[in-house]
Order: sequence, then structure tokens, then C-alpha cells
Amino acid sequence: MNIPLLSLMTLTPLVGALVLLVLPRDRHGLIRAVALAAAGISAAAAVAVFLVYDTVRAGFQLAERLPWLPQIGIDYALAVDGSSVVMLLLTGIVIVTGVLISWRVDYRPKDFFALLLLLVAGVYGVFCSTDLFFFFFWYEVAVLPMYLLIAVWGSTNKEYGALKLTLMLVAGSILIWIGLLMLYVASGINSFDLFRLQHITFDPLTQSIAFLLFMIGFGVLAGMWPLHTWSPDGHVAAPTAVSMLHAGVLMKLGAFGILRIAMTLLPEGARIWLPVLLVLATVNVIYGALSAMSQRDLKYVIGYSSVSHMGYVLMGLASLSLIGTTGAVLQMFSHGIMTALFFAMVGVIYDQAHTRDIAAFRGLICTMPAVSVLFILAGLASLGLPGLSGFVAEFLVFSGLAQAQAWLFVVLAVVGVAITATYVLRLIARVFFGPPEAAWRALRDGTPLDVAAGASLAFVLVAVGLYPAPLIGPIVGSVLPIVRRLGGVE
Amino acid sequence: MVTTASAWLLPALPFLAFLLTATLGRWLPGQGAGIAIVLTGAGAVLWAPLLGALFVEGPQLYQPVWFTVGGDALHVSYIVDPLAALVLGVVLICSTHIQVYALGYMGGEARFGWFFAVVALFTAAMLGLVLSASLLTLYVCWEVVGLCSYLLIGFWFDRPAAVEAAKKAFITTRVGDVGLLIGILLLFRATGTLDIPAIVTAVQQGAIDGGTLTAAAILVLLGAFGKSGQFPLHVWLPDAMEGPTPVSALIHAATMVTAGVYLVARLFPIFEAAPVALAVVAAVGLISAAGASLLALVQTDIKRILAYSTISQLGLMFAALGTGFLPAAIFHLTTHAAFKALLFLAAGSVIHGTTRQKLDELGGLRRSLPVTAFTMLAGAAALAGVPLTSGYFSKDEILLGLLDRSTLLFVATLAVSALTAFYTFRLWVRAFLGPDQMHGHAHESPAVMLGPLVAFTVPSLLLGFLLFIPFGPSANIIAFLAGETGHPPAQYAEIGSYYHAHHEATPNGLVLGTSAAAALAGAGAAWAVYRSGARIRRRLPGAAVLERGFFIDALYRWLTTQVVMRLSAFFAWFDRRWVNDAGVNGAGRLPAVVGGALRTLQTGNLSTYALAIVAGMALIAGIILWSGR
Amino acid sequence: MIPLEAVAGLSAVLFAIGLYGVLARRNAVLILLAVEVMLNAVALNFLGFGAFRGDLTGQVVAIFVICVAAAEVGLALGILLRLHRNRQTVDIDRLDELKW
Amino acid sequence: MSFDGALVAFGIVAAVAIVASLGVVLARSVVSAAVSLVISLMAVAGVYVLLLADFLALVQVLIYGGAVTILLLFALMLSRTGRDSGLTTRHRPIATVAGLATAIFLGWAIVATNWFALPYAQLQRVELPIIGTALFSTWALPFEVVSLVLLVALIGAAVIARTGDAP
Amino acid sequence: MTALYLLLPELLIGGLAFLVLAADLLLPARRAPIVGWLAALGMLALAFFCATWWGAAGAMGELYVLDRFALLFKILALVMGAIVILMSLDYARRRLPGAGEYYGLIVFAALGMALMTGATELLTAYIGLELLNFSLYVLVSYSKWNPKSNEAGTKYILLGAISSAVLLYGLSLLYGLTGTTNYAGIAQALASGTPSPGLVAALVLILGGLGFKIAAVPFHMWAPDAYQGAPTPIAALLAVAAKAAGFGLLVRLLAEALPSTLPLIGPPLAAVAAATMVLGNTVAIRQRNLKRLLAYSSIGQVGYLLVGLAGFGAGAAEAIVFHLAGYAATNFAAFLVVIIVENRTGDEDIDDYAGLAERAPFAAFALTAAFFSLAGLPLLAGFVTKFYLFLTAAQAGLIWLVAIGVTMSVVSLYYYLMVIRQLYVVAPIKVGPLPMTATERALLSVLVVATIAIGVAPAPLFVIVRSAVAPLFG
Repeated sequence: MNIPLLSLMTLTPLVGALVLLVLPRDRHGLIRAVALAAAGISAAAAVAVFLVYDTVRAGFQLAERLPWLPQIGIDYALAVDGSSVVMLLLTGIVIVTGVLISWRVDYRPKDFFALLLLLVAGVYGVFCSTDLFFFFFWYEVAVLPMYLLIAVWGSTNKEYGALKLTLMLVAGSILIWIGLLMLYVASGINSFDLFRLQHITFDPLTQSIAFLLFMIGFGVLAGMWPLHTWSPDGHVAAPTAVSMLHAGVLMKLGAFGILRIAMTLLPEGARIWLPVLLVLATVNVIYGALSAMSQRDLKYVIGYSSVSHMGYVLMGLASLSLIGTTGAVLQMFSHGIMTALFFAMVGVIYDQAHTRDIAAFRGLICTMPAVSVLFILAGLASLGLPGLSGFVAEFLVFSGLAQAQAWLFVVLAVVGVAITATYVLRLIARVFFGPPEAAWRALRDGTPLDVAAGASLAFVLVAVGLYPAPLIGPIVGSVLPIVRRLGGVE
Repeated sequence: MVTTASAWLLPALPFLAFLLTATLGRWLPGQGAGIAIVLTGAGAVLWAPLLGALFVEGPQLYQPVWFTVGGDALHVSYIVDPLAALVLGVVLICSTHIQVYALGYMGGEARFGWFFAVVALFTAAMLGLVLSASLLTLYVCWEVVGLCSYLLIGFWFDRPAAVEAAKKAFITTRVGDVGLLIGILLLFRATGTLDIPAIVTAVQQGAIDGGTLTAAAILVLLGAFGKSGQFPLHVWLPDAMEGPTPVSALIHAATMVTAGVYLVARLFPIFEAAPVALAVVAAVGLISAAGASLLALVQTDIKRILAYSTISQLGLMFAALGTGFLPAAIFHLTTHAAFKALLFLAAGSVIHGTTRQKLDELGGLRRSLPVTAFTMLAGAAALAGVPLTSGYFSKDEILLGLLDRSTLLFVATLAVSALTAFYTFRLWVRAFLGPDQMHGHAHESPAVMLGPLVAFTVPSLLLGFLLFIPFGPSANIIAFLAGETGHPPAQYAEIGSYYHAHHEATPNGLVLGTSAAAALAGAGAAWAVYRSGARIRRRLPGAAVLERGFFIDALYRWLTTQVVMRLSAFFAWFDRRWVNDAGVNGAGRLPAVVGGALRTLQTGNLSTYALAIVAGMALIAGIILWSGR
Repeated sequence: MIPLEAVAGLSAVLFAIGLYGVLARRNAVLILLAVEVMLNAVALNFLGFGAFRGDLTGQVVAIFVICVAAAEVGLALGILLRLHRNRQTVDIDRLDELKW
Repeated sequence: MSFDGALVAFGIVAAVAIVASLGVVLARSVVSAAVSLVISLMAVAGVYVLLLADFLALVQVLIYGGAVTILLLFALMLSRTGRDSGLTTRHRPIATVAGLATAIFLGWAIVATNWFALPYAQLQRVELPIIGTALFSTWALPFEVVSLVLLVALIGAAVIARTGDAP
Repeated sequence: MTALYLLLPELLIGGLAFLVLAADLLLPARRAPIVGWLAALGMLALAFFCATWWGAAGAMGELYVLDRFALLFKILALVMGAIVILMSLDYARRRLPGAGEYYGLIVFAALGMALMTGATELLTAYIGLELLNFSLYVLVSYSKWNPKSNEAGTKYILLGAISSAVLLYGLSLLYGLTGTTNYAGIAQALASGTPSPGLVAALVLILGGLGFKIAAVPFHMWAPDAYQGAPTPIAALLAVAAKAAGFGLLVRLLAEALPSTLPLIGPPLAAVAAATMVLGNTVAIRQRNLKRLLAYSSIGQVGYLLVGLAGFGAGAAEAIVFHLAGYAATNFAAFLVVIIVENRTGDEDIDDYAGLAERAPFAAFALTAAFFSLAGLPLLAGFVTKFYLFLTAAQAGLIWLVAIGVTMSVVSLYYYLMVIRQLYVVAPIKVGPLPMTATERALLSVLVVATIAIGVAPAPLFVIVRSAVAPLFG
């Protein structure tokens, strides 16, 4: 494939953002079209990457390399392996649906979409860059527009949420920065290239310290307990599309970082710290689920549920088993879609009802059937109902943990699923079922765009739930060498 | 020619019906109800040749691959053996007839199509569950069945009681499923595979140590008891009556609730290797049987009486399994499906005709609802175990097995049978005999509802005779279930299907006599007490306790509201107050505080600045000397 | 027989005295005086080291130091006069409008 | 001059310089501070003579003695408004400590290092023309730049101090 | 005769200065902008001229050298001077009386910077430094009717005088120890000897004197007051150009004269770096005046540069110059926006910037880009330059210092976000658009594009910086 697919995918949103900046402020139609075009092209490229990726050959493909600062050993290097292909697909889907859902943003849409595209460019970049410097570069690009997106277009206590989210993510990123510098210096090969660093065995002390730094740094983004508090507040404050992108994709960046950098380069460090991660992740699951149960705001419930589900991802990674880690990456994908659908639908409800207080709603399914059905579907996926992607991912994570003989954690994780079922069903019963409230008589169902976006997400949930092989193939290909290097269970 | 390999068609047809009605429902004739019935009916029709194929080929196992993760391939494997074949038949026949009945009962419903779509999905999932030979597919169908039960109980979602009941049902079964999933994972860890045949052979070769096996078995039991509404996870079944009656008939009587029994039967070799687990099965079975029958005595709602009776009969089946007599349990499952479905449909017809379901408001309906009265009598007789009815014979088989084990169990079961007979006829007598409470306003149900009623009376009365006529290659139904189909035992063992040299069940006079006596005594007593239509006001001793369901419901509610909610409130508070405000904001404010302090150094006075320069140099000198020493 | 240490010592003492003057005086012009003392000490130091090495660099640098010192005084007084004309004071303790 | 004579002369001149400098920083009146500055500068000029750098002494006397002191006196006179309360800041004690510490530190630095120094006897006078040529050859660049520095100071003082062009 | 042609750039700059002063005398007061344009274009032309000399190299006796490093700083000095002049065209017309000499002094300042960084001998370097200082003393107190400017000027000149006395005393001790004032000679003399108390005293005093110049903590106290008091373009000159030249001098001094003393001055430099970063960034949080905030922010930035000095070496020197280039473009952009707002509304407080995005979208965007670059976020210069700076410090084993550095970057992001919040989130108090003159818009665009360009494609600049620093390390 001669056209540089990965660069096309990553840079299209940036170009889109620049084009948007030039457009006149009041041409909302044109602005939305350009935004959708940019998102669409990048998503198409992501899908093309997914299709072109040869699962049999596995390993890193579609590599592109451009010397950027050779003197220091930094190249603009892009390549994808199994897991990044899946995550790129997720990003493509979520950004397109995000833009569709944001069709109704009418306060300065130009800046909104420009910043949103910047955010997604950062995310694309992270998933497919194999140069550690650029991994960090794109990671920070994703954080760059965060404050303004939430502070200007957000909702409940948006400034506090925006500030806390941005600062905690940047605080997390400095730990990664120090970790990178330590690796660079310890390696002595004067290069940030992932492949060359892979062949170096660092001394145990550096490995242990560096892994801890990466774990905490990426843990902040992955919503690891106790660094998770930005997630509920941030997502509640953020506008719909941003929470979709953020909870759906950005939180996976954290887990992906741990997999791509920490576990690949520092096997010794992993063996020391993964058990700790397993404990923290379990706390994530139970703590998140229980906190979600007594929240009064719809988005807070989803926020805490994201914390809980990210717990499963981290458990999968920490299970040191092939099936578990594959489950973790699949859970990243499935939870990404699920949360995006959740936030999309809540966004539609909030735009008409202007409140997200659970107590205020009742019988929404009568006035907003499509939105309610899609929300319920997302709810069922989140409680791990078979036939939807949630179940497959969680089942793999649990089998992975079982293989690793971590029985206490298996029990706690499955109990977590039960608690999730409780609060999801309580929410659905309370908000959607029951006699319709007179106050919400005026609510109209989501616009065709909203329903289309929601339906496509729902379709993905069901498709992956029924036939996950197309995703699991590439993931296993990329995770196998890592688990083998860590000496995990195959 | 239909072969066992095409068994996967059976679940596929209803699933296709679900897809069609759910998506194109609005534009299909009768909102898709017709499609659902036709396709399920086709499945039922296909069942007979499949049975024939089984007789010819013997038990077969097919293992198509779903997806592979590294070395391990996850199969969507399915098995056709006597156990599966029989239950398939039960599900298909019950589902078809009940859907026909539902045409009438659900007539004016707004979301008529959606009801049939979910019922079709349920049928497909139940068939899938019965056929599956891999723990993975079994668990998948198990959950989908639970989902359908949730959607159907909460069908009238504008009624808060229905929504609450649906939520309660799903969560309680979900709690059970937690055990099931962990059990599956334990087995997966021990044997490295999810396919039941491989696990069974591993267990039979003693590859798994006793402790793990027992733990896995008991955990799997947790799931079974959740789904079959056995103690302690039975609280949801009575509330599930909030759903439409056809649902109660199909799901909460004939098929879904028996999934627990079927699961234990399918994994029976594992339970045989874990005697402790078998004992638990028997014990819980008996407790549920006794407890539920006592509770049924004090119920006034006719559907709730039948619900408790279902729990009780399932308890009997578990008791039979617990004592090692799988064929007896499965035969009782079959007969129970027939007469319990009949009773529920009849109850539905009563409700349809009188729009009331409280015993106090009913009475003397034999004149206005003759067909319903007669068919319900047949059902009641079978349930009570009146001689020559199917219930009588299937219960005898169980009693036979229990007598072998211990007389105490036998006597207890007899008492339960008597109680069953009593509350069944209490229901029938108070509803149909005595003065006409409805003053002639009750009207008989339309033909489309009465048809299935009559259809179900046939098996309720005659199924018992299967014991005496050959069933395909085997001597009788019991022998068939035991695996004596003329195929080599190795074929059964190799695919992990149940095979047990069948001891000749000599029709023991004692058993036949005592069970007949118990049934007639109970029925007679009920007839005597309630014939006069007198309202017995004096309360049975301890009625208050029974009415509150041994306070188990209250216990669970207290557990969730007080313990779980309070715990979650604590976590939410802790997260907000400590982790967030103190932890994060605290750290956030630190630089500002430091900044405030350092800021005051900038006094604006020049000599302070000069002093700072000198102090700075002193500091540098200090560091150089200190580090240089 | 003047030892180098004596000259350097003298220069150090003068420097210290000048420094004290800078830190202790409130009147800007007097601070300037103190600075002049310090600069003078520096010039002496340069000369001292230069002379005892028989190298004229010391002397040349001393000349430049004196020139720069003179220029500095001129400019500083210009600014102080402007300050005095606006604020009617050269007391640095009253110059704290710009702080924190 | 006999060798020890030089030392005695140096002693006297040094003492005068130190006392005068103390006068500059401790005097209670502005005028006495100015006068003691002049004395101190002249004493230092004396040291220059003792170190056979008479040209430098001449420069010192001319520039410092003449121009700078007059300038300072003018500034002092112009800025005397009498309203100033006292001449020392509240940092006086710390200032003394700082001063002493600096003196001790530098003293220790000078004493503890063995500087390369010719004996006093071998000091030669550097002829004026040599200094002149040096200034215009090896040191030509700084010489030119110093003239620019003086020019900037000149312009600056003029611009800042002139009263014209009100806002 | 020494190769006079080597001094051609300096002579030309001096000539330009006199030309500007003469032009001011001849033209009437209202024609002042022409003088400004003459100065600015002149400097840019000279900068271009120096660029064409990029290959040339040669030493002028032991005093002065023309190598790529000196050339780079000459170009930087001229360009920065031109930018300051262009920034102050509108500002001078409104607020500064008789701006003629103003432009002349800026050219002299540029000349001072050029000399400072070209000198390889203590006296020449010192005299160059003094030329720069004197110009700045005058420029800081230039708006003489504003009492704040007087106060700032007084503090600046008095403290400047003290520091230069301290620096000179240090240099005299160094001269005493090594017998020469030429960098190479000093290095050779120090290489053999063991560190003596005299050397310690000399180093302490030199560090103190130069510390004042680059406003490192604890010698920084003059900076916030000077920036707030001085006319804003001059604050920019102080914050960027003067610091750049200060570091140029320090880098050359450490590289060519004092390499053997690095083990001695490493630890104190690290301590000063840490203190500068912490104080600069934390006190900035509490500032309500944007110019004082920029002052503390630039002190923070000096802290990062000092981290480079603490782990000094060829790589660190490159990193410092590289960061200086990015820092210059970014800070000038920020100061230009402050000037634009001050010219139109006269406000300096952060609260007056409320809703600037509505009233001057391009200015708000530029300020946001500048602040994000200072905070070290990607796509902007700050990210790459700070990354390389911390990289070299890590290679020198100062991971703890890097840790403090990155933490302070996060703190800095906080107070930058507080300002950005004012621009975009808070509703504007005053209504009506805020116009920009054509030159301001053009200059701002150039600066913003430069900031983004360095961030996105740093390789060209890096190659120039590497080749410039190479001659220092032989």
C-alpha cells in the first residue's frame, strides 16, 4: 500500500482543524460539513488500516518513518500492530458518532470542532506511533484542547471539572516523561525507537522504578484507583462528544500505554508491579461499581461505571496471561463503544431536559423510545450480557485471571459484574420504565442523526458480541510476544 | 432425511423469527406473531424426525469453532442425546401451544409484536441451552434466557410493580450466575477446556482433585438454584407473576425454571464425582419442596399458588437428582411441564374471563367457565398425583428412588404430596365450586385459548403410561433416559452423556398405594373444607409467618437497602470527600499556598533585595564548600 | 616590602565596608557612594594583582573600571534626580509601590 | 625609599582609606559622608603610587576626586529635603553581620590561597607610552566600547533628567 | 594589525545607532515612527548580513572572536532588537515622550549583546555587558513621568551597580589566580591547579553577579518590579533579549574559561535552578497583574535553562540555546499581546482580559498558543525545547532536578490556564472589538508561526544551533 495510510489518518483531523480555523464563524453548515469530512476520512482510513492489516503475519505493519530530529534519535515513526489496529477502529467509530451527536452545538461550533479534531488527532497519533517521543508528543496533543473544550462548552461545574481533568492528566504525563528520560538515558543507544529499545534489557532497579512511573502516569489516564477522581467530574462537566471521546477512547490510551511501553520494555518491572496493579484494578471494579450505585446524576453513574470497567481492563493486563490480556484489549474496545453510546444518549436527553437528575425522570421509553432502547442496550452490554461485546471481553479477562490462579480477584471481579447489573438495572428501571412523567411529555425522540449514530454504535456492540474473531485475531497476534516475554501463561 | 447434525436448526428457526419480528414487526401480518408461531411450530414438527435420527445414530456431539485465542479454540459445540432430545420436545411443544394461546390472551396489547419477538428469542435461547455441549454457549444461552425473562416479566413496563419484579428477577438470577460463572472458570482452569465432554472425561479419570471439584459443583449449583427459584434464591419467582400469564406458563412453569434441573442433569457425571454436592442438591430440593408447599397454602392469588407449587415440584426434581435418579427427575420434569402449563393457562383463562385473580373474589365458576373448569380439574389432579394421572406415575418414580435412599426422605416427600394435593384442590374448589360470586358475568375464553387448554389435558392425563410402552429402541421412557438405546455405552461415555445401568423399577405396591392415599386424602380434605363455600376465617397456625414467606424477602430487602446501599453511599462519600477533595484538591492547592508564602519575600524594598543577593552568594559558597569537602 | 596579601586584604576590607554601606543606607545617593567604594576596591584589587605579576593588564582593567564607575554615577544620579522630582524623596524605604 | 619605609607608608595610607570608607557608610550627615569618600579615594590613589602605578593614581585623582565627588555633592544638595527620617534601614544589624561575614570570607580566601606574586622589590613602573600603546592596540576594542558606554550614560542622563516633553 | 574586518558587524551596528540618533535630531518629533522603522529595518538588514557570514570564522587578538556562536547571538540580538522596536512603534507614539533616543538605545543594547557573546576575554565581555546594562537602565526608566517607571529604574540601576561590582571583584580574583583575562588562558591555568579558596570566592562572586543578570533566584528580586515598571516593550527586551545574552555569556564562559570548575559549581547551580523554578512558578500563581505574571513566568523559564547549566556539557549548551530560541519567539508573542491590550485599554490586570477571545480573537489565540508553548505542550516550541533540555540534564544524572522541573511545568500550566480561562470562558466586561495595527498583526503572526514551526519541525533550527555551539567545545 503505497499511500501513507497512517499519516493520512492521523494528520487529516489536524488539517481539518486548520481548515476550520480559516472558515468564517457564522457558516455553521459548512463548519459541520468540514468537521464531519475530516472525521469521516480519518475513520475511513482507520477502517482501511484494519482491513489491510494481515493478522497472520501479525507484528508491526504499515510502517512509516521520517527523520524528525535525528541528532537526538527522534523519528516521526508510525506503525500498527494488532492491538493498535483495534483501537484505531474504535477511535474512528467514536469520533464520527461524536461529530454526528455534536451537530446541535451552536455556540462557536468552529472552535469546538477544531479543538475536537485536535483531540482525536492526538489519540490517533498515540495508537500508531512507535517512537516513544512521538508517543508522548501525541499523548500531550490529546490533552492540549481538553481544558477549553470542557470549560467553554461544558455543563455542571465545568470550570472545576475542566481544570482538574487537565491538570491531573498533565501531572500523570510528567511521570511518563521522567520514565521516558530514564529509559533513554539507561539504554545509552541515543534513540527513542521502540524496536531498538525492545532488545535492551535494563537493569532491574531501573526497570522497577520506570515501570512504577509508567504505571502511575498511565494509571491516572486509565482511571486507576485512587487517581480516578478526575474521571467522574471531568466527564460530567464535559460536553457530550468530548465525554464520548474521553471516556470512550482517551481512558484506553492509559491502558494502551501500559501495554505498549511498560509491559513491552520492562518485563522485570512488570513482574514486580503487576500484582499491585491487579489489587488496585480490583478496587477500581468494586469501588467504581458501588460508587456508581448511589449517584444521583446520570452522567456520574456512567463516569463511575467507566472507572469500574477500566478496572476490568487493568485486571486483564495484570493477569499475565494471554487470554486475560486479549480480553483486556477487547474490553478497551467494547467499553469504548459502550460508553460512547451511553454518553451520546445522555447527551440527547440532556439537551432537551436540561437536567440529568435520575430522580426527575420516569418512563422515558414512552416519549423517547429510540434513545431509551439504545441506552438500555448499552446498559445490557455494560452488565456483560452475552450476545454483546461486554460479555466476551469480560469472560476472557476472567478466564485469564482464572488461568493465573488469582481466585480472590476472579470472585471479586464477577461480584463486580453482579453489582454492575444491579445499578444498571436500577437506573434503567427508574429512568426508562414505569409510567411516563407528565413533566417530560414534551420530550421528542433523538433526531435521525442521533439515532443513526447510536444505532451504528449499538450495531458494533452486537456484531462484536456475536462474532468477535475479526478483533481477537489481531489482538492475540500483538499481545502474544508481550505475554511470552513476561513469562505469562499462554 | 433429518440427522442429528441438523439439530442446530431447532434454535435457529425461532431466532430467525425473533430477528424478523423485532425489526420488521410493524409491517408483518399480526405484527409478526404469525411468523413466530409458524417457525416455532416448524421446529416442533422437526423434533419427531430428530428423535428418530437419535434412535438410529445414538448420541452425537458436534463442535463448530466460534473463535480461537492463541492455542485454545472456543467451540460453539452442541450435543444430541436422550436427555437433550426429550427436553427439546418439551420446550418446543409447550412454546408452540402457549404462543397460540397468547394470540387470544394478548389480543389488544399495544406492543403485541414485541411480545412474540421476545418469546421467540426465549424459545431459541432455551433450545440453545438444552443443546449446548460447551459451558461457554450454555452460559451465553443461560444469560439470554434470563434477559428474556426480564423483558417479559417487565412487559407492561408502565406498571411499577412489573418493573420492580423484572429487576428483582434479573438481579437475583444474576447473583446466581456469579456462582455459575466462577464454577465454569474453576472447571476451565482445572481442565484447560470449556467443552463439557472433555471436562466429564477428565473428571471421570480423576484429573481434578476433590476439593476443586466440589467447589466448582456447588458454585454451579448456585446458578442452577437462582434460575430454578430454589431456596435461598427463590424470592423472585412469586413476584415474576406480574408478567402476562402466557409468560408465567411458558417461562416460569414449563421451561426456563427447569433449566437449573437440566444443568445439573447435563453435568451429572461431575456431581456424581462430588458426593457433597449431590447431598446439597438433595437437601436444597427438599427444603424448597417443603417450604414452598407450606407457603402455597396461605396464598390468595391463584397465580402465586401455582408459582409456589412450581418451586415445590422443582424441589422434588432436585431431590431426585440428589439421590442419583436422573431419569426419574427428567420424566417428572416432562410431566410437570405439561400439567403446570395447563394449570397456568387455565388460570389465565379464569383471569381473562373474570379479570380477577384473587380467590376471595372468585367462586362457582363451573357453570360460566365449563371447559376451563374441566381442564383445570385434570391439571389439578395430575399435580396432586391422583392415581393414573401423569403426575402420579412420575412422582412414584421419584418416591421409588427416595425409598431406596432413606425412609425419612420418603415420608417427607409423601407429606409434601399430601400438602400439594390439599392446596391444589383448595384452589380448584374455591374457584369453581360454591356460590357464583360473579353472578354470571364471567365469560368463557375464545376457542384459540381453549384449544391449547384441551391439548395440554391429554399429556397431563396420559403421559404416565409412557412407563409401560417401549420408547423407540429402549424399554420405556426411563430406560431411554438412562441411555439404554441399544448403542454401546462407550458412545455415551466418549461424549460425556449420561449412561447408567438401569435397575429394573419393579412397580412397588407400597409406593403406589401410599402415594395414591396421600393424594386422595389431601384432595378430599380440601373438598370437604371448602365445598360449602364457607369462608374459613380462622387462620391456620403460623399463617402470619407463611404469609411473609419466612421473612426471607424482608431479609433480602433489608440486605440490599441497608447494607449494600449504605456501603455504596459510604464509598461515594469517601470518594468525594477524601480521595477527591482532600487528596486531589489538597495537592492542587499546595503550590498556591507555597506561592503565597514566597510572594511576601518580595517586599519592594531595595535593601531587602540587596540582602537577598548577599544571602544567595553565601548560600552558593556554602554549597560549594559543603559539596567540595 | 608590601606583600600582595596586604593589598588584596585592604581591597577586601574596603569591599566589605562598601557592601555594608549598600545594605544599611536608606538614602539612594549614599548607596551610590557605597557602590563607589566597592568599585574602588575592585580597581585596587586589579591593580594589586597586576602589579605583583608585573603585568600591565591589571592597570588597564583598573582604568576601565574607574571609567565605568564614573559613567554609572552619572547615569544613576540622573535617574535619582528624576525620581526625586516625581516623588520628592530618595529614601528607598518609601519606594515600595511595586511589590509582591 | 627603604623597603620597610614602603610598608610603613602603605600602613598609614591603608588605615586612612579604611577609616574614610567607614566614614562614608557610618556618617550621620550626608556631607560628611561625601567628604570621607573623597579622602578614601585619595588614600587609594596613594596606594597606587606606592605600587608604582602613578598614571592610575593620576586618573583616580582627576576623575574621582574632581568630577564624581562634585557630581555627588550636587546630587546630595538637590535631594536634601530634610524630611528623611534617619539614614539607615531597619536591616542595619543584618547588614553588619553580612559585611563582617564577607570580610572574613574574602580575607580567608586571600590568605589561604598562595597567589603568584613577585617580591615587592622587583615591581617596575610601567612607562606611560607602553600603557598608551597597549590601550590602542591590544585593548582597542574595549576602549572603543567604553566610549560608547559613556555616550549611552550621557544620553540617558540627559533624556531622563531633562524637564521638557511632559506627557 | 588585527583583522579589522572581523569587527565589521559591530561597527555597522554602531554606525546604525549613530544614524538613528542623528535621524532623530534632524526629523521633527512627530516623524518619530520613521526613526523607529529605520532602526528596525536597519537591524534586520544587519541580521541578514550576519547570516550571510555564517561560514566566516576568525579571532581578533585574544579579546574577541567571530565564530558561529557569536554570529548566532549577533543575529538573535539584532532580530530581537528589531522585534522590540516594531512592538513599540505604536506604544511609543502613545506613551513615550521623545522616542528618538529610545530607538537608538535599543540599537546600542543590541550592540552590547553582540559584544558580550563574542568576547573571549573577561574585560571585553564585561564592558559589553555594561553597555547592555546601561542602555537598559535608561530604557527602563524611559517613561519618566510614570512614578512606577522611576521606582523600577532606581531599583534596577542600584542593584545593577552592586551586582556589577560583585562580578568585577570575582573577575579580579580570577585574574589574580590565573594571571590572564583571556578565556583560553584561564582554562589552561585552572586545569592544572587544584581548587583553592580563592577560586571558590571568585566563582561565588561571578555566579552572584551573572545570577543577577539572568534574574536567577535569589538574585531575581529586581525583575518583577522592573518588568512592571518599565515600558512593556522594554519589559520584553529585558525578559527575552537580555536573558538570552546573559546565557550566551555564561555558556561561553563555562565552556571556554571555566570547564575545569564545573564539578565545583555544578551543585550550587542545581540548587539555584531548583529554587528559581519553584519560586518563579509558584509565586506566579498569585499574580493579578499580567506583566508581573510574565515576569515570574520568565523567572521560571530561567530555572529550566539553569537546569541545562547545572548538567553543563556540549549537549546541555545546545539545549540551552535551542530553548532560548523557542522561548524568545514565544515570550515576544505573549508580550506583544499585552502591549496591544495595554495600548488600546491601558489595563494590565488579568481580570481586564475577560472575554478577549470575543473582542480580539487572533490576539487571544496568539496568547493561548504562547502560554501553551511556555507550559511545554506539544505542537508548540516549548514542548520540544524543554524536552531536549530535560533530556540532557537526565543524561548528566540530574533526574531529581528534572523531576522538579516537570512538576513545575504542571504548576505553570495551572496559572496559564487561569489566564486562558479569562480569555475564553469569562464573559467580556468591556464590549467592542480591539483593533490591531497592521504591523502588530503581521509581527504577531510571524511570532506565532515561528512558535508553531519550531514545535512541529524543529530539525532546521536544531542543525543551526548544533553547528553554532560546536566551536565552543573545540
